[in-house]
Amino acid sequence: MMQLLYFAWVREMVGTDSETITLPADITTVAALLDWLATRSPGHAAALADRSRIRIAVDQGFATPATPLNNPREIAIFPPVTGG
Amino acid sequence: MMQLLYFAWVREMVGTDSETITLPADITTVAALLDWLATRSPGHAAALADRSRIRIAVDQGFATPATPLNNPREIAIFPPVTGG
Amino acid sequence: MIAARLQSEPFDSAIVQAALLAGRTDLGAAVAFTGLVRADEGLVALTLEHYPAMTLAQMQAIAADAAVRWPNTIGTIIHRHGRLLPGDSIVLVVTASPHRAHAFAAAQFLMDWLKTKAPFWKREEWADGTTRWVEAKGIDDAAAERW
Amino acid sequence: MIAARLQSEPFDSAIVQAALLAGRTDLGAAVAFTGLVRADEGLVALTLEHYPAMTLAQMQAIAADAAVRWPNTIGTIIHRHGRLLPGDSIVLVVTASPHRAHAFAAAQFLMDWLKTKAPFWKREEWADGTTRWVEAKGIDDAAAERW
Repeated sequence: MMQLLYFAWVREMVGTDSETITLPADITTVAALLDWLATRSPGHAAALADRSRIRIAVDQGFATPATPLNNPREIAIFPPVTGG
Repeated sequence: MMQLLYFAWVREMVGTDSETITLPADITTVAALLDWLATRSPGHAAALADRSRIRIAVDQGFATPATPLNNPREIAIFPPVTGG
Repeated sequence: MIAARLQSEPFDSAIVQAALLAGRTDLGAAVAFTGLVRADEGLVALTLEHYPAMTLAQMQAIAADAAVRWPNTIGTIIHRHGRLLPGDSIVLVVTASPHRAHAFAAAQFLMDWLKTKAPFWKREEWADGTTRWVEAKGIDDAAAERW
Repeated sequence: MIAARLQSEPFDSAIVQAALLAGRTDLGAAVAFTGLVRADEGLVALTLEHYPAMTLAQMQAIAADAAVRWPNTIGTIIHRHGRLLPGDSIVLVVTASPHRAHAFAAAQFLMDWLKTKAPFWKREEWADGTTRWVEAKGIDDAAAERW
């Protein structure tokens, strides 16, 4: 069981700010997770369509598509940040 | 008739903050003025001994040794500035 | 030490700077950067969304990184979240150092990294009722790359 | 417009910044630099001598130069003269601009030029009764050369 969090327009397009999932055993990288998530709903697919506009944090640290997933508790998916 | 102004340690070494002089006709550059001033007293000589540590303003604009003197009203002689 | 705070309330930069300098006698330079909501024509409000569990930790990591790069420099960074109006302050970075070059450099570094590494997202509300998520700027990435 | 002031009285940077930003809606970034008398061990006071007829005019020339280089940037510079104590503020440079890079650059430019072009001289008084004129620093000339 792990928590997925969505922020900003990713949250709006997916339609929820969080969901609890069980990560399939064959999903071992961030890139594979995104591919799998995109199949969950049209909203997920739309939000994740342009991967260049997607940023990821695994257990609250920035990750890349190649980052391996070792029993993460929390993965956040969001647009490039615009603070400051 | 023109006014000479001295600031900071130049003022202290010359021993006055200003003097009124008549510029000799053959003093036509800042460099010549400094050479001539250095003969006026031991204090002047000491203050002007190291020209690399002297800065000049002619009529309130920064000047160099080569700056020509065309009837200046006010020449200031001082160390490199240390404001800010 | 560079402290980080995350809050919805406004801040008073003068009070923050006075607190930073209090009791210190070795500081010759203080830089206070304030980021403000620009009142672009038709902008009604700006809402800053953030990632509660990560944002403050990320701000503290950026602050700790700056403190290693400029060991003589102290500072305070404050970032607001929530709904802000044109003219409101968004972010404050105050740095102080024995010499001005370090105070300026640390403040610029902190701002460049807050722009590109702190998990905040800005949503604009416009007078015509539309909303728009602010796009990240390549110029901010370029600014952060220089450090 | 970048205004320049020369005064012996203290200044309040928050009031100066608020006055600068008042009525403006296009500013996203404000930088306030404060230069302070460092309380170096044994320093009793610092006296800033200046050249009354030239100093303010020179500050205004530097301000006008900055306003040409950064046309969207507004600012206020204040330099004190007279006898100051450790911890006292000496100089304030406040700049504000639509974007932060310009506000930071203009503030650094103004400080670099005030350090090397404004006719001020600092005399230190030490606890042992001696006084010393501060020497100009090559690093300040180098900083001013970069613009």
